[in-house]
Order: sequence, then C-alpha cells, then structure tokens
Amino acid sequence: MKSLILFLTLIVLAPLFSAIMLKIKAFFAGKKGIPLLINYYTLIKLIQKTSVYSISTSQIFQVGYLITLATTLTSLLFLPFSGLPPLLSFNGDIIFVLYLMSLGKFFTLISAMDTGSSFEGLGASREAFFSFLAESAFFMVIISFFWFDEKLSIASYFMANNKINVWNNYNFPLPLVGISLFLILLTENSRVPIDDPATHLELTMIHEVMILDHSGPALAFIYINSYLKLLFFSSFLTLLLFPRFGLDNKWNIASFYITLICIYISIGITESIMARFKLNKVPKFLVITFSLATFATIIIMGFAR
Amino acid sequence: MGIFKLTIFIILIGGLIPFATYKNFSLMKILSVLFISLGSLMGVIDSLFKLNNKEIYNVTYKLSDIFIVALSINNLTKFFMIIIYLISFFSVIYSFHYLNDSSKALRTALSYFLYSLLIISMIFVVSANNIITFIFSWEVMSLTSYFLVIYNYEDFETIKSGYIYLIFTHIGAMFIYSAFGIMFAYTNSLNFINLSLIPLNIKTLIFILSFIGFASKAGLFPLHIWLPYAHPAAPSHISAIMSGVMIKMGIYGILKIYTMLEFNSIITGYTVLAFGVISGVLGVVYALGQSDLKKLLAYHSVENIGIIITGIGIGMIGQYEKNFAMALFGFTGAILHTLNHSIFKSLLFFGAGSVIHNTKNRSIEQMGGLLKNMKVSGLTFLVGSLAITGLPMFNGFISELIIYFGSFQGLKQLPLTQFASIIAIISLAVVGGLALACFTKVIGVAFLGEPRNDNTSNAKESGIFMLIPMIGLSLICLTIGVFPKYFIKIALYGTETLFLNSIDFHINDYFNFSTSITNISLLFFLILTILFTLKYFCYKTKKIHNTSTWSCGFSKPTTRMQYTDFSYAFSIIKFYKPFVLFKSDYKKIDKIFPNKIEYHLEYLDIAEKYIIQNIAKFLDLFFEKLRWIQHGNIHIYIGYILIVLIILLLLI
Amino acid sequence: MTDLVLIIIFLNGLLIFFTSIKFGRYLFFSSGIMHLIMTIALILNSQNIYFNSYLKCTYEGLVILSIISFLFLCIIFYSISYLKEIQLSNERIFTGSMVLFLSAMTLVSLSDNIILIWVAIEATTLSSAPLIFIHKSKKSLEATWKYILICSVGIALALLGSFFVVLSMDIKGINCPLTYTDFSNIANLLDKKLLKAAFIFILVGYGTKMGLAPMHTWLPDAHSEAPGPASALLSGALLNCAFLAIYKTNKILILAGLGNFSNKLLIIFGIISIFIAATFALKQSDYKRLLAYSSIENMGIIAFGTGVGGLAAYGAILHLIHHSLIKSSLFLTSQNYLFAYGSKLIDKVGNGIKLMPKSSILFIAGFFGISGFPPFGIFLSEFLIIMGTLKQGLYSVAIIFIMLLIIVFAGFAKYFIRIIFNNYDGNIKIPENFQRLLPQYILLAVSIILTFFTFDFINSYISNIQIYSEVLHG
Amino acid sequence: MSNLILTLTVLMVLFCLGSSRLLSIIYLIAFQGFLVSVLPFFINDKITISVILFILVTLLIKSFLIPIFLYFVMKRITIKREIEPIIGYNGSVFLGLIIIIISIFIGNKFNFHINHHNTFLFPAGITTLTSGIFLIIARKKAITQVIGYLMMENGIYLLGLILSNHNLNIIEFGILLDLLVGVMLMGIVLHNINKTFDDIDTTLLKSLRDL
Repeated sequence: MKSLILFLTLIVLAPLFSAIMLKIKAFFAGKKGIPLLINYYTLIKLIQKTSVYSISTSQIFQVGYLITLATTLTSLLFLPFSGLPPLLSFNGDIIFVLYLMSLGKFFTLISAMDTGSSFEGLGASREAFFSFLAESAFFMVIISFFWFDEKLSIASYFMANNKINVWNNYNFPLPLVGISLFLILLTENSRVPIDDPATHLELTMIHEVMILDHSGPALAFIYINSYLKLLFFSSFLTLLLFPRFGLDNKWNIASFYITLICIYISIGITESIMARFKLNKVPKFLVITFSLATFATIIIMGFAR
Repeated sequence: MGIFKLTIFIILIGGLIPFATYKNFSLMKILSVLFISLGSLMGVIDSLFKLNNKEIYNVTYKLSDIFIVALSINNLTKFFMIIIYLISFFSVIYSFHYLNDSSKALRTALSYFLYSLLIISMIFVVSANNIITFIFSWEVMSLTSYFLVIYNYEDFETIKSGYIYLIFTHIGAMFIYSAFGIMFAYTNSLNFINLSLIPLNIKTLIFILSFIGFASKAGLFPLHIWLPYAHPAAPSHISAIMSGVMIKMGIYGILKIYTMLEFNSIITGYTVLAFGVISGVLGVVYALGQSDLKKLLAYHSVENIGIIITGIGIGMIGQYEKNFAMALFGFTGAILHTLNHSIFKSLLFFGAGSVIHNTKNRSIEQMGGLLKNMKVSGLTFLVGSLAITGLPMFNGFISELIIYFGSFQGLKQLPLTQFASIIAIISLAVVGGLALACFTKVIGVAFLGEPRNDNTSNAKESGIFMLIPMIGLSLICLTIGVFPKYFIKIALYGTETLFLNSIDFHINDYFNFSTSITNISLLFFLILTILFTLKYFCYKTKKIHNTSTWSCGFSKPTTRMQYTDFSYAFSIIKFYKPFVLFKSDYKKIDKIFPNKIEYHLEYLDIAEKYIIQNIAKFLDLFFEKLRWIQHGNIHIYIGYILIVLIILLLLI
Repeated sequence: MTDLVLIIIFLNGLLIFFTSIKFGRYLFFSSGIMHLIMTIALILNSQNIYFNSYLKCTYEGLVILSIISFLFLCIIFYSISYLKEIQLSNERIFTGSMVLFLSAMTLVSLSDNIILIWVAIEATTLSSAPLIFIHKSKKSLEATWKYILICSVGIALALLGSFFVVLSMDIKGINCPLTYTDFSNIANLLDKKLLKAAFIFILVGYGTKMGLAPMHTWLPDAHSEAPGPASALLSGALLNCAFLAIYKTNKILILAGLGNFSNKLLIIFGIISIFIAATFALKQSDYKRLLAYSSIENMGIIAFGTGVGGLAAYGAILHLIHHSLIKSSLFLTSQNYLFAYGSKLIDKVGNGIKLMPKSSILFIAGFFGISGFPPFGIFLSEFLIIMGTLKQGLYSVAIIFIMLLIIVFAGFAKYFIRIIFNNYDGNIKIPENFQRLLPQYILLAVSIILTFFTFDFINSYISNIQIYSEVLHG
Repeated sequence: MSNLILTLTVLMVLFCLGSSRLLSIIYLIAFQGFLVSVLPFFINDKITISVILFILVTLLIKSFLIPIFLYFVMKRITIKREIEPIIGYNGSVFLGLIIIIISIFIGNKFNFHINHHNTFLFPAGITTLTSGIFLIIARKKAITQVIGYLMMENGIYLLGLILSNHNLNIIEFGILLDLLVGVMLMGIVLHNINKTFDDIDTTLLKSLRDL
C-alpha cells in the first residue's frame, strides 16, 4: 500500500520535479523563472486543445505516443522507491524494463518517421544511434550490479539489503557507476550536453525534433512521458545514491525525496553550466560513458568481493 | 511412427500432383497447397503431441550394404520437426497467391515438387540416425533449395546468387563429410553412436570441422556471404523457408554433433561464443547498411544465428564449468530462439515478399507510405520487426532474455568465463539496440511517410492467402511473447537431449519469470487500454485538422525530401568503420556550370571483401599461372612423360 | 566358350569396312547386342571361358565389361539418330572402328595375361584413333596425332614395365605363366626392386592412357575433337580399361608387400590429376574440354581412392561405375548442344533451359551427378573415399583432396550454369529429339538405381575388393 | 657375335641422331630393325621352328614393311630433310653419348644375369629406347617422330629379349601387329596432316591448348 501511494505521488509530482530543473536554469541565467507549476498548466492547456494531423501520417502516428507512455508507466512499476517493495518484480525485470523502454523508443522513432519529414527523420536517426550506445553502458552497469547480488531484479538490488548503495563503505567504485548512470540519464532523456530540449533549431535537436508534428493532447501525453522517463532514471540513480537509515525507517522516504530533488537540481546545474556538444562529439561522450561503466565494473569485479 | 510416414507421404503427394495437373494452373496450386499444408499441419500436431512422450523411435531400412536409411526421433528432433512443419505450413499457403504467373506453370509445378522434397529432406536431416542418411538428406536439401532459389533464372543476378550459394553449400558439405570421416575412423560405424570415448583432440577436430560445415549452412560470419545473395534472389516463401528453417539445420547439426561427442572443452566453447558474438554484431551492422529489403533481412538472419550460436556457446561453457543454470539457460535460449527466429523471420520475409510483389522493387529507398494501402502486410511486418528486435510482448524477447540469464550466470565463474559473459551480454545489448535502429529504419522508410514513386503509391494489398500466414505468424509471435511458459517448456523438451547427465529440475526454479511476464504483459495491455480511453475522451468533442507535415516554414516539401534509409543508418555504420567498408563513387565538380552530379555510396561486407574475394583472387591467379601446362606442344607433352619417369625412377 | 563371340564381333568390325553402309549399320547394331548377350552369359557363368591361359573373368574385369557393354548399347541407340543427322561421308570408318574399339576393350577387360592386356590396350588406341580423326578437320588431325603419339609412347613404356614384371620373376628363377592370376599366387617371391620399377613404368604408361596428370595431355584434345558418341565411349569405357591394367598390377604389388609404395604413387598421381583438372576447370572456353577435364579429375579420384585402399578402394570402384554412366551421358548430351549451337565454345552457347529444355535437364542433372550430389552414385563414392582416407589417417592428403574437389566444383559449376542459363539470342540449328535423349536418361537412371540398390554380382565384386583391402590393411 | 650386333644397333642410334636427311634415317632404322630381328638367333640357346618363324616375321615387319611404308609416305609428302630441329644434330649426338653412358651405368646397377651372359643387352635396350623418346621430343617433323617411336619399340624389343625363355609367340605377334598398324595409322594421319597443313611440322599442331 505504501508503495502504491509512493508510486502515485511520484507520478503526480514528476512534472513538478522537472519544473524545479527549469527553475534552477532560470536561476543560473539570472532570471526569476517560471512558476513551479508551469508544467501542469501546460499540460492542461494542451489537453484542452485539439490536434492537427499531417496528411502524410498513418495510424502509427496516433498510437505511437500512447504505447511509449504505457511502457514508461509500466517500467516505473518496477522501481522500489525509497527501498520499499515495488509493485511488480521478478528475476530479470531489469532487462525487461530496459527492453520495454526500447519498445517505447521504437514507437517514438517510427512515429517520427511517419510524418515523412526530413527533420524528424534526422532526429530519429540520432536517437537510434545514441540510445544503443547508452543502452550498452546501462548493461555494463547491470553487470556490476549482478556482481553484488547475483540477481537480475531491480527490487533485489535496492530493496532490503544495503549492498548496492554508495553509502556502503566497501563499495568504493559505486560512485563511478553513479556517474555513468547520471551520464546515461542525460542521454536517455535528451538533456544537455547531449541534446538541448530548449533549442528550436531543428537541425541540432534530437528528441524534440521527433515530436514536431504532435499537438494538443497528444503532445501532452508526450510531455508526461518525458517527465516520467526522467523520473525513472532519476529514481534509479537515487536508489543508488540516497542515504539509508536501516530497514523500514520512515526517514528513508524523506532521504529519498531529498536525493531525488538533488539529482534534478544537479541536472539543472549541468544544463546551465554546460553547452550542447557538437553532434559528432556525442558518440565520443557515450563511449566515454560506456568506458566509465566498464572501468567501474572491472574494478568491482577485481577488488570488491 | 505411422503418422510420421503418413505425413511425409502426404507432402510427397502434394509435390508430385503438380506434374499431373500443371495444365490447369489453379487446380494444380489448390491441390498441391492443400496436400502440403495438410501434411505439414499434421506434422506439427503430431510432433507437438509426441513431445511429451519420452520414448525414442528408431527405424532402419536397408537399401543396400552401404545405403542404410536409419531414422531416430528424439525430442530435439521433434522440436526441429515442429519448426520445419510449422513454417512449411504457412509458407505453402503463402505461395498460393505468391506464385501467380500462369505462364510459368511447369516451373511452378517443379517448384512445388522441389518444395516438398526440401521439406522431406529437412525432416530426414533432423531424424537421421546414421551418417549416410544424414548426408544424403543434407545434400538433397542443399540441392533442392538451390533449384528453388533460381526460380527466376532469367535474371542474371539470381543465377549468380545461386552459384554463390551452391559453392558455399558444397564447401560446408565437404567439411561435414570430413568430420564424419574422422568420426567413422574412430568408431568404425556408420551409425550415429556415442562418441564420448574417443580422444579429446580428435573430438575437438571433429567438432571444429563440423562446426565450420554447419556454420556455412547456418550463415555464421565469415561464411555467411551466400545469405545476402540467395535470400533476395529466391521467391519470398522460399526465402522464408530457407532463412526460417533451412539455416536452422546448421544449428541442429552443431547441437547433434555436440551431443554425440559429449564434449568437454572450454576452448571450443569460447570459440563458438566468439563466432556467435561476431556474427551477431556484424550481421546487424551490415543489415543496417542495406537498402534492399530482402538483403537486409538476410543479414538479420546472420545476426540471429549469431544470437543462437552465442546461446549455444554460453551453454557449452556452462556445461564445461558445471554450472547447470548457465548451460540450461544457454541451450534453452538458443533452442527457443531457433523457434522464434524461424517464426518472425518467415513472417518478415512474407511481408517483404508481399511488399516487393506489389511495389515491384526491392529497394526500400523507392518505397514509403505503404502502410496506408497495405494495412495487413504493414502491421504484421511491424509485429515481425518488434519480435526480431527482441522487444517485450513478442517472442524474440523471451529467448534473448533466457540467453541473457545464461550469460549473467557466467559472471559467477572463473575470470575468463566472466570476460566471455561480459562480451556476450554487451554484444546482445548492442545487437538489440542496432536491430532497433535497423527496423525503425525499415518501418519508417518503407511503410511510413510518403510513397517515393508511383509503383509504391499504387500498391495494393496482396491476396488473402498471402495475408493469412502473416496474420497467423504474427499471432504466434504475440502468443509466445505473452504466454512464454508453454513454449519454454517445449524448448526444454528439446534441451533434454542435450543434457548428457540430466538433472531433474523444476521448471519453476529457473523459469519462474515466465508467469510474471504473462502477468505484466497483460497489465501493460491494461494500461494501454486505459490510455486509449483517456485519449478517446480527450478527443471526443474535438475536430481534428489535417494539413501537410510541418517543415519549419518551408511550404512545398516533396517526397524526395524525406529522410532516406541511407542517411538514417549512416552515422551508426560509420561508428563501426573498420568492420564496414565504404565504397563511394563521386565525380568532382569540374566545370563552371556543373552537370548533374551523382554520389553513390555502398557498404561492403568485410568477410566478402577481404576474406572470400582474396581467396578467390589468389586461386584465380595461382591457377592462371599454371595454365601453360596445356600449351599444345606435343614435344613437351612427351617430355612430361619422360620427366615423370625419370623422377620416379630416381626415387625408388 | 562365350568369349568366342568376341572373335565374331572383331570380324564384324573388320567386315564393316568392306560392306555397304547399310549392312554395316546392321552389323554395328548387332555387335552391340551380341556383346551384351556375351556379357550376360559371362556374368552368369564366369568359368565359361575358352583361352584359359590368356583370358579370365575377374570381378573387376566383369564390372568394366558390363559397363562397356551397357554403354555401347546406349551409344548405338544414340548413334542411330546421330548418323542420320551428321551424314558422314566415311561412315564405315566410324561404325567399323567403333566395333573394333569395342572388341579391343572387351579383350582388355577379359585378358589375364600381362602382355596380352598391353596388346589389347594398344589396340584400343589404334581402333579409336580413326574415331577422333573422323571429321578430318585441322583440329581433329592435331588431336589424333597427339593421341596416337603420346599414347603409343606411354603404352610402350607400359610394355617395358610388363617386361620388368616378368623379369622380376625370372631373376628369382621362377617359371610360371605370365598371368595376373599366377603372379598373384607367387607375388611375395618376386624381386621387389624390379617390381617397383615395373610398377613405375606401368603406372606412367597406362596412366597416360587413363588420363592421369601430367601424362593426360592428349585427353582434352582427343575428347573434345571426337564426335559425341566416340567421346562418350572414350571417357566412359576406355579410361576404365587403362585403369584396370594399373589396378591389376597394383594388386600384385600389394600382394608382394609393396602396397605402401604403389598406393603412395597412386595417391600422388590422383592428387595431381585433380589438381590439373582444377587448374583448367576454373577457366575454360570449350564445354567438351571441360568435360574432358572432368574425366581427368574423376580418374584422379579413382586412382586416389584405389591408392588409399580399404573403404576408399570400394568407393573408387563405385566411382568408376558411376563416372562412366554419368560422364558418357554428359558427352552424349554435349553432342546435342553441338548440334544445336554448332559450336563448342561456352560463350556461343546459352539459354539451354529454354531452347533445349530436355538436354539441359540432362546436362544439369549430369553435372550435379558428377559433382557428387545425390541421388547419383558419385555422391556415395566420393563420400566413401573421403571417409576411407580419413580412416587411414591420411588427414593432410584428405584436406588437399577436399580442397581440390571444391575448387573443381566451383569451376565446373560456373560453366555449366552459364551454358544452361546464360542469355543467347538466336535460334538453334538442330533441335533435340527423343532418340538423342533417351540413352542419357537411361544412363542417369541406372546411376540412380545403382545408388540405392546393389545387385549380387556387384556385391560379390565388393567382397572381393574387401578381401583385397584386408590384405593391405590387416 | 651378339655384342657386335648390339654395338651396331647403338651405333645406328647415334647415326640417327646425327642425320638430317629423312631418307637416310629410314635406311638406318630399317637396318636397326634388321639387327634387332636377327639377334634372337645369337641369344637363344635352342632354336626351334617357332623361333625361326618369329624371327622371320619380325624381320619382315621391322626391316621391310615399315621402312617401305615410311618411304612411300615420305615420297608422298615430298619432304626430304629435317630443318631446324628443336635440338641440333651435334647436340643430339652429344646427348646420345650421355644417354649411352647413363644407360650402361643403370645396366650395371641392375646387373641382370638370367639365362645368358650378355650384359650389354640391357644398356643397349635402354639407350635405344631413351634415344627414341629423345628423337620424338627433339624433332619437329612428324615423320621423324614416327621413326623415334620405332626406335623406341626396337629398344623395348631388345629388353624383351631378356625374357626370351618364355614362350610368348602369340603375344609377340600381337605386339608386332600393333606396331605395324600403329605405324600405318600414323602414316595415314601424317599424310592427312601434310594435306591439310602443307607441312608435317608438328610445331604447327598447337591450336588445341588452354592458354
């Protein structure tokens, strides 16, 4: 029951967290910034509107974003927020979740291709390229996790035992894993320095360019999806990083929330202090991410047992 | 056994009838399709029912002293028989509307005959219990498939492809011959008997030889290069059979030899794994570079065979390391993936055939927007794509997941195995990601967007008999993906034969995720339904506008401005540069007022470019140099005799 | 007594030169039939032979004899239509030489005397030379000249070899009839060194005739220039006869304990022959020459298999049988092509499958048969040879053998596919007809039947072979 | 006596190698044929009727029928001399001498003493045989090649004499018959070659090849 409540609150709060990020960016830019509830207003506004469909598109365009959203929602069900048992769990769910997200990505990509626009194709191509690199890095992270737990379940990694947590003294390479996870987060959620969700220069965008033709409620769903996806990755990272206070300690939840918000803030800071990479630099960045994860795994396998 | 014979008999009748009735084109097709599909269906059901049955059937017919037909049907055999019959069933139905050129009546009749022979020979391959039966049916299989490939022999490319296929199949056969020869040398028996007592180095030799032989059939890198030639050249239902079933015979062979040898050698395990990994990754990279739809699918066969072989490699290592879970997951995953691949790959070839049939070209660069006119083909192709990419809810995911499990188990072992496991895991991940890129490309460029030429925009949906198999296979993909438990069980029956010292285990100990997957998939569909309802309410009262695609203020976009498959894949392929060669053809602008400039870029396969072509070139040159032997001068001819004589006399 | 028919056939052959063309044809046909009857009678009662000290029915001889007989019958059938089409001015030379050639080959397969077999083989050269020479074109003259001279020189050496065999007996002071049977009985008493020398001479000598490289040089020329029926007979029957002589000598050497030596030589020559075939199969412009190189290859395989012994020797005999059947079918079919396109050049031939579908089916079936695909018997024999080689532990040799087979196959496949499927605009001159197709179909069908079923008479031959290889390999 | 004959035979070989005129070569080969035919007289221990008969037939064929036939062929083709042989005359003679030395060496190595004490028989045979092959290789004209072949057969005949204690008459007749027919056939082909090519130069016969 606790888990369900936590899950629902997090989902509801996801747009808020993203708004925090925007606030941070505004702060760095020396602006007052938008209201914290801006994302909710946007969503309501969008849902009230109607949509314009391109005549080039087929039904895929109209269902793609829903499937993507469904995959993200389902993935979130597997996360043991603040160490509480998740709603769903089985051995192997980490792979399932990753592939489920790929399913979402598949539909995002083909929805983009459906418009027949060269811009959106461009975005799709880049997304496909970068995400396969990011995924490999993620698998490297899983390998290092498996080393501790010999299971393939997110719940098992982060739930009861304290093994996979940065605050565990013995696991010194885990911060490295944390860093690579953070980099993966940036990639998968199209944040700076990989992608700049705020630019409106189509040629440089990756994710945003793919949704150019969506409008109205459809766009609202897509926004929700992007909030939730960010939530997923941030929570995953949080689970690795947040300080724990023993089993069933009520401070756990507070600690979780604080860490989560810290992660959003750090994303915001990163976005503010860094510029977008040149596109051909991105693969290099991802390879570095992958190498970092591999390095961490090697150290873990070599020393941490 | 009775039904086994009856099935074969019915299929054979289905193959022979066309010769009697080819004057009446549709009657011929109806009868032939009816018989073959009936026989195949019987075969599927029969094998499925018998899977539970532990006893092994053995039959021997003695034709002559040497030629003894010996059959033995165990669970692995039955599993492969399910694959053969299942795909054969759908494929022959598909052919009913696919082969619709009545001016080629005789050829079509012959094609049905060869088709039935191919099916029967494959059944014999998997049930053969002695060397002679095996290689006989193996060669018949190669030969009939060759003739089926060159159905469109008017086309020069087809003939060339057939030639390449023929050479490779012959090379493979020769390797298999030699493996069997060594086997015979040590057992003195033409029967497939247990070989566990022969020396280890000989075992390794036998395994390596047969591995090369079977790998050339299975299409493992670098012996895969016939695949991207033969599959596009063949009619689509034949490509489906070849890619879906025939190349699996290579997998069967590897498993068969492995079982017979009771083989324990870590090096071969690693080697097999390495080949699997290389094929998997390079297969998909090359696939990404293709714009010929069937060639692309052919390279995906290389990829999937790579995955299967990876699974087998994991299984072998597991068995060597006495890690039961690893072995179990590796082999089960490989076997299940064999089934899965045969299903979704035939589905994709059917889809490709349907598209190519209606748009009259094979390059996806000329297609676009096909989903609007060809709803069923498009959607089933989408299902196939999702399955081959290994995405959840579809069958490909299940087997890949099991192989992942196996690979992760390896992390518990010694450092070298750990390393191998890491390689396997990462390559599976990479393969998954690249496959996603590849199939979003295909779906996006071929089926979505705007049609790129008139043929494509006027394409009509194919006939009903082409659609039925596609729908059927899509449903099977989905069923396996959502209810994997039963199919894992079937695969486990197949694996049974592989566990040489089998341990009784509970399926739930290892495969308890299968029920979870079912539940979660159902939940996913529930969520999806809820979202659809939400969407429905959002749009309920609103009027939706239609306009052309937003192109950033540019007001007259044309279809030529669409993103092409080449540009889609380019950056990813460039990432793999040393393993993919680029061949560009570009004339520089040399005048003040330049004419039309063309830029042509092609991706080349390193196996073909570096290995095969160089060998061929070397042989050509070498033998060219020797041709002076036959120079026509009689004096020197007699000189040869004298020289030979003198040399020999000096040597005694 | 039945062997007296041989004399009648011989006289028939002579008579043909002096009678009218029409009567000559009857004699031609009747010789074939008589020959078949004789062969059957000999198979049924192999003791029934007249010149006991010279002739003997051995198993290997009977196999070759029955091949000759059967082939000849098929070729006669083909020739009916062939002669009608070609309108030879000197038809009597053709038919007469054919019959003489037949009788010479029969003598080879039946003779037991070591020198008589030489006489008979030389007679085959002489009687078949006019067949090659029949068109009197520049090329056929050249081919004939090369054939006669190279073969005569080669076979002269074989005579020397035969003398050496006798000498190896004389030197030890033994005196017995000069028959293979008697030599087999006293083999271990013979002088080893001389026997070795003798085998070298015989191998080189008869190897010339058999088409073992590098003495094969006449073969592509002669086979490509001879008319179709003659090339079929040359390739299908004559080469076997030469092989028979080598085989019998080899047997003596094995019995004398020199099996290692002689078998090694056979293996080496076999490999070289296949190698040579590979060299010229990869690039070839003339399809009859291609077939001739295929004969060299197959003779190499047979020699190789015989040399390896054991299972491979069995395979070699199977190979011999099936090679004769399939290769003669191919040569006869190639004559159909020659009729149709008027050229032996591969570039000037094409689209066979459309223009002459039945011949093309024969061609492609024969090609796959000769390359070792089922359901034809060469599939089995090649397999057995490979198995046998590996069984003897000759791994490196087996590797070379297999590689060469693949290369040869690659070359042949290229050209056969080109002949059958290439583009060709234009019409064919003389269409195929039933009489020129049936013999080939029969030949191929027999090969298929023999793959799946063995007959008693072949079985007994096999057991003979097995005894022989047991001697060799314990 | 037999040694004298053998010496003459080998001498004929040298003459043949050194001669450029076709006619003289035919004479030489006829004489050589005569020499080898009469040799059994001096070797065989017991002279039976069949031996005499055999000697007569051999004499007839080797020193009369074949040379005469060759003579007529030569007349028909109107070619008198071998011009520009592949290996020159002096070189040929020189090589012939080397062949003789090697042959004697080989003969001593084998050292046959069976039923007579003639040690020269074997080297003489080998020399004649090898020189025959040499002639075939070294000369361009087809007719010289036929003569080379004859010389080779003579050599083999000499070697066959070593085995003269076997009663092989029927078979030896067969050999002779083959020889006769073979040479006649060669003559016919030769004639036709001359008719078609206007020459019997075998270097012209090079169109059948795989280059």
